[in-house]
Amino acid sequence: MDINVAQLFQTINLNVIMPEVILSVLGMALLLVNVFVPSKSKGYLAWLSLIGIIGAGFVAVTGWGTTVSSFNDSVVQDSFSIFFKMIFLLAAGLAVLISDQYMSREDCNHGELYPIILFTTVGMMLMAAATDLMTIFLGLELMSISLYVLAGFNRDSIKSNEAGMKYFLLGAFSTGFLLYGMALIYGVTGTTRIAKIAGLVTQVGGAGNTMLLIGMFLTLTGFLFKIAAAPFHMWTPDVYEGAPTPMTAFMSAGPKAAGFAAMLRLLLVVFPAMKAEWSDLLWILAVLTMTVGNFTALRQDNIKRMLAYSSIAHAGYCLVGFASGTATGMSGILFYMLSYTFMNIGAFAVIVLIGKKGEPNGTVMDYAGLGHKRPLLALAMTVFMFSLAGMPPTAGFIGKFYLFSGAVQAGYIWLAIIGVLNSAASVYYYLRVIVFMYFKPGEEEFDWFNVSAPVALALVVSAAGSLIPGIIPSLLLQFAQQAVKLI
Amino acid sequence: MFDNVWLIPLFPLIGFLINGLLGKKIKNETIIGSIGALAVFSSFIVSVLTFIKLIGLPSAERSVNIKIFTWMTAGTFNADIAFLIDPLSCLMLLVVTGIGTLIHIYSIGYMHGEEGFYRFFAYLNLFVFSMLLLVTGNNLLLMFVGWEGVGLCSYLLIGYYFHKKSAGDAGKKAFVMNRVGDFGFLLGTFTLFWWLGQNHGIWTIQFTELAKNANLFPTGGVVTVITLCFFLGATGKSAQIPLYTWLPDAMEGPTPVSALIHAATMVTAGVYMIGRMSFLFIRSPETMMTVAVVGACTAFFAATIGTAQNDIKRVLAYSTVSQLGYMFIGMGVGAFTAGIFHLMTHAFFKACLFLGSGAVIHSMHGALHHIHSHDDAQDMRNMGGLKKYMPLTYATFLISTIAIAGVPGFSGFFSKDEILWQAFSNPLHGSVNMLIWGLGAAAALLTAFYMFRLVFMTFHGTCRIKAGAEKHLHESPMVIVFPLLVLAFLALVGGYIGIPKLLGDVFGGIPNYLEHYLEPVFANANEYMAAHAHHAEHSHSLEWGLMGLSVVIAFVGIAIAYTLYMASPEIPKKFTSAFPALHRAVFNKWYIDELYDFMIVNPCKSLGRFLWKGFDVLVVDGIVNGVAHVVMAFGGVIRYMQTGQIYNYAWSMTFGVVVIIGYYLFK
Amino acid sequence: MSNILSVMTFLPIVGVLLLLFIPKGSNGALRSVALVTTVVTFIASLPILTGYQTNAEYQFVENVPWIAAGPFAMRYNIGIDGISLWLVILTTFIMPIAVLSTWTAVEDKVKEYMICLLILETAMLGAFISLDLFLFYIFWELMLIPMYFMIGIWGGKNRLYATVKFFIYTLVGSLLMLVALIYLYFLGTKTGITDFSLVHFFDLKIDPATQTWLFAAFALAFAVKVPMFPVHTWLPDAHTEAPTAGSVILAAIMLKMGTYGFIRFAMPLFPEATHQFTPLIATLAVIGIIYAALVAMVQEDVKKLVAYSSVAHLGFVMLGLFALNEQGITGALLQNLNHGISTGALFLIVGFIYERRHTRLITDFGGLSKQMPIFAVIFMIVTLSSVALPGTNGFVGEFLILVGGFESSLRWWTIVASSGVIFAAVYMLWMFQRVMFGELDNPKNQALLDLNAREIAIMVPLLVMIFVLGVYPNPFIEKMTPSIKKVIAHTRIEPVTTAKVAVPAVAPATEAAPPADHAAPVQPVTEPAAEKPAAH
Amino acid sequence: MDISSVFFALVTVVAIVSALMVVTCKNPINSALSLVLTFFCLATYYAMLNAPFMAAVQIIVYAGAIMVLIVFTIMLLNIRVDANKKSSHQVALGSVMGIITLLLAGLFLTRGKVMQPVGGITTDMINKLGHTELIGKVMFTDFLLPFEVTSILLLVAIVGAVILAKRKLS
Amino acid sequence: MDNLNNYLIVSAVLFSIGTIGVLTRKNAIVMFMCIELMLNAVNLTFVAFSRHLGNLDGQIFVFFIMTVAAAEAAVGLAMFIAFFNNRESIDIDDANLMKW
Repeated sequence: MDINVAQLFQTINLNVIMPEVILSVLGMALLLVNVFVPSKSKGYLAWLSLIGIIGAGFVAVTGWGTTVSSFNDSVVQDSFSIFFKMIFLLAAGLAVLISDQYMSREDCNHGELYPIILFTTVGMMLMAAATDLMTIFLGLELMSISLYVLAGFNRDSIKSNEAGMKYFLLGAFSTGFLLYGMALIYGVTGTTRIAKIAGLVTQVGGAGNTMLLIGMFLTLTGFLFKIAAAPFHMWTPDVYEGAPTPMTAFMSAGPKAAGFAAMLRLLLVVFPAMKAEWSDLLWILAVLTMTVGNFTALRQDNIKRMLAYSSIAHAGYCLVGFASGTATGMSGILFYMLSYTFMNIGAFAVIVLIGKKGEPNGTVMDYAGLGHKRPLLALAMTVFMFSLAGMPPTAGFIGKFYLFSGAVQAGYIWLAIIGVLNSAASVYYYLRVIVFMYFKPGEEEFDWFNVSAPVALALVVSAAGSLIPGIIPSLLLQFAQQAVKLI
Repeated sequence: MFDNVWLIPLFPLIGFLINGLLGKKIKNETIIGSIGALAVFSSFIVSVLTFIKLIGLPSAERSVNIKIFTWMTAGTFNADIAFLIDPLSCLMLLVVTGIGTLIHIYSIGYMHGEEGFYRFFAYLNLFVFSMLLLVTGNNLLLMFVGWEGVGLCSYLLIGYYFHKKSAGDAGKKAFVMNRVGDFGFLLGTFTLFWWLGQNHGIWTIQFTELAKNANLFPTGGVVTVITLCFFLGATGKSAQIPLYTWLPDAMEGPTPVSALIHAATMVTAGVYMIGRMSFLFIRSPETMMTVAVVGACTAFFAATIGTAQNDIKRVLAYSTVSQLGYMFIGMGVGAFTAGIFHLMTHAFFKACLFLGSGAVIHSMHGALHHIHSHDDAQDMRNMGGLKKYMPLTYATFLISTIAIAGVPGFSGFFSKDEILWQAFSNPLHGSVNMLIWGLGAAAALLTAFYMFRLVFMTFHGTCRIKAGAEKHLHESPMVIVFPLLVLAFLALVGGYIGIPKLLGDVFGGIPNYLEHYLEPVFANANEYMAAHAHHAEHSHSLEWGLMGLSVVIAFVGIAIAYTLYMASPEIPKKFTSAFPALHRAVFNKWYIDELYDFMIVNPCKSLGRFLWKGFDVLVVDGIVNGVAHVVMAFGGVIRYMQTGQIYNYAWSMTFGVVVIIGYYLFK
Repeated sequence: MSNILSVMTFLPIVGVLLLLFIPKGSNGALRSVALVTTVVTFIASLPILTGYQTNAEYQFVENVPWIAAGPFAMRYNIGIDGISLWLVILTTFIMPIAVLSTWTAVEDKVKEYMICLLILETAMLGAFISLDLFLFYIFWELMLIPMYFMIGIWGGKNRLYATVKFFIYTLVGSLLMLVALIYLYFLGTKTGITDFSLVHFFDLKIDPATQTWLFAAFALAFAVKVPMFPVHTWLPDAHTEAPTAGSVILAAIMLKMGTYGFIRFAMPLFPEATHQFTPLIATLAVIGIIYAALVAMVQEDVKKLVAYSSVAHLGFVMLGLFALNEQGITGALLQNLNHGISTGALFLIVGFIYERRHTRLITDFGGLSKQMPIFAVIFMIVTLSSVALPGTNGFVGEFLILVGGFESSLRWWTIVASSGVIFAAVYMLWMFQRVMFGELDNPKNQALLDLNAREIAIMVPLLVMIFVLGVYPNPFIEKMTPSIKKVIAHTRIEPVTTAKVAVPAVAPATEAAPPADHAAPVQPVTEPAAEKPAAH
Repeated sequence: MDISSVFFALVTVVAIVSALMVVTCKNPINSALSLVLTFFCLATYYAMLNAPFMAAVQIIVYAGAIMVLIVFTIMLLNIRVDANKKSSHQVALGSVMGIITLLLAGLFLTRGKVMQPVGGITTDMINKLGHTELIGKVMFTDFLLPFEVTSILLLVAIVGAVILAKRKLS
Repeated sequence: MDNLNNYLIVSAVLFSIGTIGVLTRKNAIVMFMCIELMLNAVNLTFVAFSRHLGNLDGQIFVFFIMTVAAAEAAVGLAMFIAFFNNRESIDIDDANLMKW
């Protein structure tokens, strides 16, 4: 039972986790750079991170179309993981771009922010790429712990503290369930490698094996918590509201996608045999999530909180596609998470710009008159809002189209109908922002804020990303299809 | 052969376009008036030529369709812009363009100095155009175009003095009431078109085609439905019960309008239409009886109102309604020729009467204006003794009055007597004939009475106009008097083209020209009647007796009028005070307008208001907004689940886990 | 030019790009560019009219792949036939008028306004020419956005309520249609349909129960847009608050989307359901006619009155469509155009006086004829066209609708609907009388100016069209006829009903054949009466 | 009933009682100390399960490191008792939910079917080769990646703790 | 099997007690300790399974869970300190700025 080192190294293909390695190394380097470069402004760290993120992206893309596993099957590089890695990198890149202006304004411009964002990204990427319960768990925890820090990053802000604390306690609590679930799965199958588990599921009785079934559901709850599905969603509004805005943006896009990535892999690879069971559950949760998210968002004045509820609702839409269990719906999730990253971070970028120190002006009413004073900014916000609302010709529409199509294809007509009705209700609160921006005069003298270059870049990218895939979605959709097909 | 027929409606249309578009620029009244009159006169010339051509044909071929272009065609439905020239339409052409020309000429004088002079002539030309379409259209739809067109012009011309609210109201009333009739017309058209096509595969609305296939129609049944619908149309246009109330109000329009539209031409469209569709009407005994009874009732009813009116034009208006009733009696008893005959003679004498009254009003108005009096120039109580100021007007007016009263030798006598005789003797309605005849005769008595009351109050007796004004009264200019003379002449002699056979035989076999002339038009109807109705033989003596009775009735009416308004003028006042309620009721037109307001207009408005405020806003929109409110309220409630307390959140998570696990454990 | 349709449709977007480069303040330039764009678009649409071959085929077709992913394939598939031809022309015809109509009324944010108008034009044209269901849906939804802004930014006092109501109301309907659309597509994939092109779906045999649901979803979306009673309540609000151009476009073109949707999609795709729903829709249409007329009668606001009159008019159109015979559908399509012209003109007219007096209350007016004779004449003509006086356009359409309705199974409905002609006269003329006739007693009205050259220039084309369509509609009808025949053919229920097939299907196929043959001669009995062949 | 069963029962009683004390003690310090006791019980279980290395790590990491950190924090913040009154409905609802969880857990645990032993790790092997070595081999072959990830995880935790707990510099 | 089940039941009991603690306590640190208790229960499950299956993967998992628990403790306690610095309390009732 000696360890054959040569043999061990044969199992290791670093290329598979090269993007993660790049980001980790970069993160550590930036920690050092931050200490040794005596610059008050931390903007350069943002640019450095961005370069790393783009680099990681390029490295990641090269593996498209292939399926290579490494580390004794504990991690894999396939189109599915690459697609999600792109989403995470995108979210991280955009978050990095909009952070500096916000953090400088809020006086918590600590250079550690960027490494932590990068480590979070590493965690998310591992979640998407992991083929071992343990790797999934560690990826999840790496992501979560970093996010706890990011949520409470503005330590002088009571709201930020509160957000961090709530996120931490509830996150850790949900981890308990997740682990219990994993323990049960392990107990029934005797392994943590999901490929092996998958092979054993029917052998141990499939859905008839209660312990396995419950293990699956408990594991699922852990991910449902991350994607903010009802009734595991309650942390979302508070944390989103309290966390620093760029981090909220990041949190709303990245971890949600990561949660879906892990869930997709778990349910599609490991438990396809129990589709009847999980599909039923997700059906109900989708309805619940959409409804709770949308209906509560209707009554929100605080725009961050409103977007938090809206993000719950969007998780619900994705669950619609998930519940369908069809390739259409699944690819819809991938596409939707990508476009959601664009449009939601875009919207938060606008919030970053509008906000003042301490965010005393976080309500929808504070957007009154924006359409006349900053037409371009308002136009961008309009694009994001319409995209979130799912109006053609935005990416949001195509995404929803595929999600609901999946449901229809699987015969869940009512689910699709509830989905579209929810979507119609959601239009009200997205339109409300537009109403204030364009149809109401601004009350006071308008403060001219500057739009820093990184934020402007983020806005342009987000707007383009919300709009262009709405008009020519074919390519992205095909990528999403391939990604889903390959797992 | 009749290639130039399209010119007939074209001239007035051109006149309308010139006056309507450029009239404001032209400004010169003479030119505008001339254009208007010339347009109609040109039509008249062409009409005469057409008429001559037509009677040159053998009587069997006197029905010519001239297609101009295809108007619309969709599926089985096809309608052309095409004209039908036959004896009936030709007769109407002559009447319309002839009288039209005269009235245009008259209007040049009458409307002198009015604001919007050009507008008046434009409308008048447009009216003539529409009327010509109505009478020459070879299919129901084109007829309907004219039908609505004349209604529009009537609306426009009644509302000519649009700044007067009453004028606007009257115009609207006329249009809406006509629309009610049009509704019937449309339904009739639809049913006719559908039934024939459905059952016999003949999809047509063309008159000649329909007439050709008349024998396919059954007696009664669907034909009753169709014809009653058409008759509803006719009551609207021709002001019969129950849709007659607009006509008296229509007197708000300038007098030439009353003469042309509301006496001579438009209002007779209903009669004309029944004549056109005689082959169909005759096949429904029920409808025929309805037509006759409604006509008789209207004749009598309107006449009663006419006896108590003081406005000179209103008297004439009710008289018109009453006379139209006669025409409908004629149609309803199968005496189509007689009906058309009365239409024609009535056009002559009633146009003359209206124009005469117009001359009087014109004169009165001028006189009152001179002394800055605001007395009503149309109120007969302000008149009296005008004959010495306006002798020519008086003469023509008198001739026409005698004609309408039914004094033998004048045109009205022939036509009216023919109708009454047919009402009495026709084979269609059995014992109801007596009722129809009785009402007709009573109406004749009242007609003679109120018409002579009118003459006596206006032209005879003492002059009651405000002191100082009488010296400004004067005879009208030639441009006004000339049409009067022509029309009076026609009223005098017009009856001789339709001398009843009985009289004609006495005078050496003078034929009934009109009956001969119109024979092909009504051939189908007459054949049918001959075949299906049992003809009772009536002796000549009975006919003579009734004719004599008519004459007696006419003279009795005149005598009563003379007694009451010349010999002992205090009797009417006594009568009024003896039966105040009756007088008030008659004076207020039996409160029919009020009844309509109460029964239809107000409920409609209330219903509309209720539907708007009560239903649309409250219920329909209420549901919509209610859903929104419920959603919002729901959102407002469930947001409080979000307490901000971590243990609640944790509890909710645990709850979720427990429910999920529990569900799958106990499933 | 083979891609003339695309050129026409996206010309306004070119205009938008131009507008973006014009500085904000220069209103004159902005307006001119917008006007020129719309005029050029109109000119670009003329070759379509002249090049149109009178047959039932789709013409000027452009069909290129657009999206292809997963089970779906959407194509950029556009083309026109007799049904959409005139609506396209109507759109390009109305747009310059709409631009001109608010030449002076909109002083604020002209650039944004014109951009909205032009985007709207593209969206509307796109919806009319789409032959791909998905593409249609995109354009259909896209229309909402600029209109939402137009009402919301340049609208009246209560604009927020109106515009949000308009948006969500129409969205709810169309989203359900989206679900139905997807469902339909998946039904199609079972029989080998591989993309959203409309033509594929005509041959789809869908069982009646499914058709019922699909039709209901489609019909709801279209009925909201039409709008039919009882989902009409957004219309009065939207119309009242919208700026003139918005009202004109809304009435003249956007409402047509609803009826267009019915005839293009709902009816031919779901023939059985169409027959099944005919009584219901006809009932709602007739209720709409009478109800809207009664409500219109008592309105105090001219614009609201006109809005309700739209509901009544569109009721006629719906009745005509569901007569399901050539006369009815021809009439309905014609009435579509007529309503576009007449009601568009009415809204322009209301706009004129609103611009002068800043009120639309009927009681604020009276006797305007004296002060504004030209206006009075134009108003009169348009009013008469709206009450369907023969000789004007309104009559031809309405008459054909009623004839068609009478010939079809909807006879009794048609009889009731015919009474609408009375009500129309009542409310329109009463309104006209109160506004234009009577004493000119309000001192504010005594200083009113008559229409200026621009305003007359706007109205003249509409007036011309009122008479052209009224007097010589046949060229218009002729171009539509083949397509209408085709739609009717699609709408016709197959002679062998599914129930009949179901029984022998159990038996061997050889035995099943004779009953099917026997069933054919029985068919005319079940067929609606109107479809009997004409005798001549 | 053999001696191991008695011992198991004894440990179980201690573990559950101390766990209950964690939940019920008013003073956080008492809770913390009870928790330490629970950890010891768990270590005992691990030892009974033939996992001596895990028992050691349990003591060192949990009882040693984590609990010290917690106690340190409690002392640092000088927290004595729950300042606010407990709301009884919270306790009731929480307890009910916890008990239901327990019941359900009992159900699914007893109903489940566990794989028969699949691995080759037997008591003999552990005794022969040593638990630590076995663990080490598996960890550095099959679970090398997770192991590496923990390094980043800990780094983040350190950096995060520093960032969060640092007092404002000004 | 008996043996395994005993351990599993014990761990389930401990897990439930932990859950009850999280749901009933208001002191954030105590809540965190209860979460630790839950994690330990899971650990016990893992080890019991591992032992039963004769497979060390479960114990490796426990090892990582411990690491994560340590990391969480570090971050969590730092968070509590930050919160305490601002609010002078560690009671979660005081974490109620954001709600509804």
